[in-house]
Amino acid sequence: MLSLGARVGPAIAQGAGGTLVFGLSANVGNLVYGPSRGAAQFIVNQQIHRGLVKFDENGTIVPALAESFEAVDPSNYRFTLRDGLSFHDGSPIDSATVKASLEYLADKSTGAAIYSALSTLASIETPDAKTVVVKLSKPNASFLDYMADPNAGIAPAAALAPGAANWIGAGPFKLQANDSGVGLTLVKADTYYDKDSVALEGVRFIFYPDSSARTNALLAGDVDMIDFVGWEDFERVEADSNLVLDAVPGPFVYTMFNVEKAPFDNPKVRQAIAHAINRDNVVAAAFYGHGEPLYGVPMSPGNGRFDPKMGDLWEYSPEKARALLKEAGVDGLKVSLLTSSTYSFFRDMALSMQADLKEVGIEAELDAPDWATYTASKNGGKYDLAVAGGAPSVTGPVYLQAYSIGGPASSFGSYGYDASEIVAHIQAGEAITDDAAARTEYMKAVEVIRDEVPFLPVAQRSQAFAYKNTVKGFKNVSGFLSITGTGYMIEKAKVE
Amino acid sequence: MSDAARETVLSVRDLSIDFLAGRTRKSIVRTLSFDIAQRETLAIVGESGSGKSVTALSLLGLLGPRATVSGEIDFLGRNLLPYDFHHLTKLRGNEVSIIFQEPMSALNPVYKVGQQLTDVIRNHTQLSVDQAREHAMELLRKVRLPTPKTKFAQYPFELSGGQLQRVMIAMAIACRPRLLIADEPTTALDVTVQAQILDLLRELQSEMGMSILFITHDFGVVADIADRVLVMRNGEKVESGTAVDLFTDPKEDYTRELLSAVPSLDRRVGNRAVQTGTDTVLQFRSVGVTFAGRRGDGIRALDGIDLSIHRGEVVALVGESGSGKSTVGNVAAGLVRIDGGQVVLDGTVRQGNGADASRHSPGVSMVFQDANASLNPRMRIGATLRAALKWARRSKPELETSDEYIKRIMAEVGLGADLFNRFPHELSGGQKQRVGIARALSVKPSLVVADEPTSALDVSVQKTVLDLFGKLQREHGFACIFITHDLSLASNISSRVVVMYRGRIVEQGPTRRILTAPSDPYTRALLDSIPQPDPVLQRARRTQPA
Amino acid sequence: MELTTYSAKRLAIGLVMVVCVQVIIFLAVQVVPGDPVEAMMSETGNISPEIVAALREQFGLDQPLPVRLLEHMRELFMLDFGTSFQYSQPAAAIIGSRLLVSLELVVLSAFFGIAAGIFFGSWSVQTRIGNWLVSALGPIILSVPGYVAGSFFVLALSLWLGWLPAGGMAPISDPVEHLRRLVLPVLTLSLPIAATIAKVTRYSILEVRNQDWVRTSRAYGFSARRTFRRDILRNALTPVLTVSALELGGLIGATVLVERVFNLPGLGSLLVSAVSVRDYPLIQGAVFVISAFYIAINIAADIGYGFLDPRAARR
Amino acid sequence: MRRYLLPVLASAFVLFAIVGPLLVPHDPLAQNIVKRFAPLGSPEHLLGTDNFGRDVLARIAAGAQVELFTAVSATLLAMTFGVLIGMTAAYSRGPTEGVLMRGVDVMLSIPPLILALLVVAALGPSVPTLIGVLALLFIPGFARVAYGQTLEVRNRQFVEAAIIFGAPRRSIILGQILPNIMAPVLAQASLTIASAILVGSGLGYLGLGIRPPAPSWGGMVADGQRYMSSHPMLMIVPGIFVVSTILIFSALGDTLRALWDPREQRSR
Repeated sequence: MLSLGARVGPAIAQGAGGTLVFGLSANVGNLVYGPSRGAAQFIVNQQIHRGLVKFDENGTIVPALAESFEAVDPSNYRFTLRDGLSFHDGSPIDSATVKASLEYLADKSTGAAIYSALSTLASIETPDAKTVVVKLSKPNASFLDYMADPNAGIAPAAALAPGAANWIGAGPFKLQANDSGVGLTLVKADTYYDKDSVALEGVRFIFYPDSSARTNALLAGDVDMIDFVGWEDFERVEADSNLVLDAVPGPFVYTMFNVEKAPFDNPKVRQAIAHAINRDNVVAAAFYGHGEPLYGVPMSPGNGRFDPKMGDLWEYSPEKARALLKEAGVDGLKVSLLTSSTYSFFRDMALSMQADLKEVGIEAELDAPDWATYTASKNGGKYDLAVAGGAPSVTGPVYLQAYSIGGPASSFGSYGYDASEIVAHIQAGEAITDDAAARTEYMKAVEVIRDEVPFLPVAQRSQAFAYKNTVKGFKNVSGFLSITGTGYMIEKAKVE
Repeated sequence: MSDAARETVLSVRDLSIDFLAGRTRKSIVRTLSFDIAQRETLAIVGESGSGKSVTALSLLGLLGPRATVSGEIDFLGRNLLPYDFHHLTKLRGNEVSIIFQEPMSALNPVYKVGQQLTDVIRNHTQLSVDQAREHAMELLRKVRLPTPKTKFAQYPFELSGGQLQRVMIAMAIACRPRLLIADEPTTALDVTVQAQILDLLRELQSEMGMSILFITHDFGVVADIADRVLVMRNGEKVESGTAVDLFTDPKEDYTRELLSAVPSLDRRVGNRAVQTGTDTVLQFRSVGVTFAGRRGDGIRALDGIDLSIHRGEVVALVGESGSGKSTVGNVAAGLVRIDGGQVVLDGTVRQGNGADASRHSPGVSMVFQDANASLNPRMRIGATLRAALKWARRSKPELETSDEYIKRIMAEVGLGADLFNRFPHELSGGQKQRVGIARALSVKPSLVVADEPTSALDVSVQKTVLDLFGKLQREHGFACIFITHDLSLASNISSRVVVMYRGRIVEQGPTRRILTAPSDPYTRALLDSIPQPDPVLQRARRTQPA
Repeated sequence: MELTTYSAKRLAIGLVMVVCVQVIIFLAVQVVPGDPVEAMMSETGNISPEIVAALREQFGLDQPLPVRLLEHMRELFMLDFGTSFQYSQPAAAIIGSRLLVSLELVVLSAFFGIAAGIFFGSWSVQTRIGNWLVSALGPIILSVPGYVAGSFFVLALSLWLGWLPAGGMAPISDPVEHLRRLVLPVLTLSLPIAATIAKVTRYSILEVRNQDWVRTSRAYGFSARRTFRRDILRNALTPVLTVSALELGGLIGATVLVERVFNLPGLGSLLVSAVSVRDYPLIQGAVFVISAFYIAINIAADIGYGFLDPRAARR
Repeated sequence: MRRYLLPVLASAFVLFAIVGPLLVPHDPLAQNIVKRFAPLGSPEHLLGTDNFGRDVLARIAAGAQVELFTAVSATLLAMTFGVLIGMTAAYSRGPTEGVLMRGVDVMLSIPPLILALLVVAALGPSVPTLIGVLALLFIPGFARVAYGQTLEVRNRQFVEAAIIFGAPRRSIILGQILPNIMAPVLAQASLTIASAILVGSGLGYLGLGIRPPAPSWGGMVADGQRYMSSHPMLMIVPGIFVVSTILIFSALGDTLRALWDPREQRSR
């Protein structure tokens, strides 16, 4: 239900919440408005910048700069801004500021990450200084999800140019020092609309690109919290009684097919693969056992638009796989399996799949170039089978659309797949306000996915934050939002 | 000269030296005894392997841990054996000094000359740095080093061999030693320089009253400098006596043999038929050669050389190092490119204007100074000879390449057929040079360039190789350019002598005329510098200024 | 004197070589498949082909290759490496901070490696234990790849014994911790250098020891110690210098494995990640720094050679 | 007899690389997730199993084959091209010499890592790619050795003798110079095999080695390192194999040099 937001929670008692020292999984360079630069940058963005709405700890959309919001219908959204909003430098934020930012993000030449959501933008009206009305040319039930995306913060005019630094925002913390390549120091911003509920005096980010170094830093007490705990380190963290491992099922890994050429142009062969992969082995080999096997499409918990049946589409059955292959008339199949040597879980997943495929008589030869060559091959359709990872930035089933539309139109979908049928069902679902009715419509799309297998979800990996038990009030948001939503939790944390 | 009352400086009794080679003990010197009196010069003569240098080094304990030295070494009443290295360190360079054969390698290349001299002085005296430097300058002047001030601040490689030997001598006399050991100090030097160094040593000896132990293989030098002589062979004494006695009346056959092998400057030559054919094999017409210098400037190695070699004639090319004599040979052999003039071989212009043929003439072959270096170490003797024949056959199809032919040629130079399958390193120096000669002959050349073919060999071997070469030359009748620094050698083999100096021909003519009536002052100086194996003659020459 | 002309000439050749390397790498990087925008964006967020095109234009990747090459050379001439795609920051700044880490590693490792090498090399010709150490242990050390040695050190000294931190870099503001974290990487890097230098020093000394001037020195009553220092070691150092330069030149490239093992934010790991997303400005900048370092080391070695061996200086 | 110890060890290693995979009763690629992380000395898996439950001994044996094949092929390639370049440069002199040797210098000043990264990125990790990369890395070394040796040998008198006796260019280069530069070249080759194993396994460690799942020792060390705290043997075992192999081949260099020396050869 696209409901009205209410003012959030009781105010946390003012007091010394300490400074949170955060070991961040990537080196964040300059913030630039619009384009996405990965999970670490999301977390930084969420401290400095703020959009109209945001996610809460349950993944629900709640008001942010907008005091309230209303979906007039799935193509018509009205936001009412809070009083006295301003950026860190004191410059005021009104409806014109919001309009300029959204229009900038709707310009494809800026490379904005949420461009796809705003590509259907029809108009933005600002009847008064506090009201923003966004009109879309097509219904989009997930529009608010996009507005809560870490890349959808409202930015001052100076940041609205490609490549311009974007360090001044409306978020809970402002930049105090940028120690390029080493870390960032943020302090609490008193311009923040909800500053009374922020307990932390500041956040210090230190970059630890290497996973075990990051864990070591936490174990050694150098940092209070780290993101993206390596799967092989889960036990080490758990063994330390002073530490909390906060793991949730997060993004998922899946398999893509090149449906432009034999044998994967045949849905039967794709189904056979769907039955052939031993997901438990993938989880064991690639994620050290820390993940959930997927036998259907991945669902974001707490989103009422999924039907549990969507998670149960194919069972593991080599016999069935062999039978399907026989039915499809393929025998002694030799295919290439594209993966990347840059990430060991990508390679290990492919290795595990290779053994499963061999079991059903398919000889898969690994193609494991570095990341850039991998993406080029993937986007260019230079593969038979490919391993891929997904972290949808919206929670509703609409995400399935991106993973179904084939390349080259979408970099997520199987190369050459025509997803018009699935898209039609999903779009129809998007236009329906009632969750139950929408579920039936989405289910139709999922049934097509079951039979056609445009992409094959394999496993949902555990996504973990880890922190000292002196850190309170933080929670890893479950599901896809672990990547895009958890950053909003830092302002609620405090260090005792 | 020899007063009976003179104090004995060094007395060696029953000196034996063994070397540890792998696990076996090799005896190098056996029960050698000799004395050196004050102001006396004792020369130890012998061929390589006779143990003469080892004897010299043993006196100062310089042989290293593999040598075992026994016997008695008495220096001014102090017995040096067994070595007390603490004591020796005080003795060395102080009371007993030594100079070596190769002054260039005997000095550390990375320190300036003056520095090294100063170091030696300070090592045995209490002088301050400044005083030591002053003393060093004094010494350099004393050994008559030209421009001592400049040389003081130069590195060894910036000085010539003669100059370095003067520095070495300055070092040796720095602490006024009682005994100076001179281990072949002039062997690496040109004759004119050798004469100067010997003069200097004699002068310093009379001034400072030291004794000299002189190690050499050259009987000319012995005759020039020694009061007494000790002849060694295979680590044992052959005979000893005063210089005059030994040269006039040698007691032992070996001594006689050695003396007869020494090529002496034979001014009565002419018994060698001057069978100068009329047709010219090789002609140089104002040939010039420039070598590229390191800094881009050229070094003029040959300048306007005019030279003709006729069929069957042996022409000796004589000069000191750097005179360009070897370059002439290399031009004739086609190894060096000329940049002026013309080279004509067997009627074909090989270099210069009108040259259209290859620089290499099939009619020229060569015998090299260093026989070892001239043989491919990875090829067996037979293969080396066969290869040369095969290459030569490309322009001389009539050449035979059969093993029989090769063995016949080998027999002709006195090599047994058993050497056919040997590698060069398994042959002696003389054998290797015979292989070189065999190779040169085998291709039936019209001209052989022999570049100091015997200078690396011992005198006795030198003589047999030279005799063989002369015999073969007469039999085969090839023309020959015989390059040598040794005028005595030239007088023995050539019919014509060409004297070179700094890239030019200063004088040429029939051997007898050059030796008896040289017209060029340089030729004369060269002739005067050659020490003759005759102490009486040498002494006489010394007293009358050249 | 001539040394200056010589140095100037070497410097000019060095510059030409740096430019050659830049051009080769520029062309090679472009020939290799993979697009920076796709590589960077594909991890997160849905990117449509339109966005990719827009960003390519922003980065100037839509220009034809020759134009970009010229532009790159123009920028390089002004010592500007451009802006990193990945970090939206000047590449020079990123490389600068990483270079410090690598340089620290290289300089410390070279210093300890060379010093230990010369010491053990000299020791080995004088005593039996030293001889055994260098001739038996040396080859073994040389046979252990850095990543094996490093991993083993982490395992033994950090995880089992807990003496030293397993890796990571501490800021220079905490010097004790900073140095503690450098101990293992520097040990890993300097061991093979020490082994190599010890071997070369040993051979060199053995050769020099047989030279005539050493005999001269003894013959003139210099003590064994004085002879060793003045006439053996001093002369033996020339080849040691050459090999040291080679080792030093190879070191900056070799740090990458050690950076990987010990999780150090050095230039090598920067280069690896830059290549994997085709961050061209960073790649070019890092290659520039590494090749210039290599060439500079060689020039310095040549000039140093002139000081050690006067004969070389006059050439 | 001690002189033959190393050749014997090296041959033993080669033998192991050839027949080892036949002797080990396991498929190096066969996964068995249930039996993962079997410890050292398990009855069925002598050296244990890795994170996929693959037999470590079988992987070591298969890896030996790969390491040896790549190292030897790369060395042969590098030797061929390096010697060709070095000898051509030294023999021809003039501008050819300058171009070739400066080219070698430029190659040396390209960071080896970037060379490997780019080639692997372009061609993908595989055995031929690895051989190519390693060969590229080692060509300059051979070129320099061959160049220096040729410069020295071409001025030796036996070469002059060959010129005087009218030897054709080809037989001077192949018959006179080549055999005489072979001793250092062979020593370099043996050292290069050792280095190739070292660098090759290093590339494997960085994931730039051969195409997975084929085992490489470096890759095994890298994988083992991830489980270092819980299963250290996964890293130590392949590490020991890498080290001992490199040790054998680098020491073999001296032996080879000695054997090539005619002074060591008996006359027939």
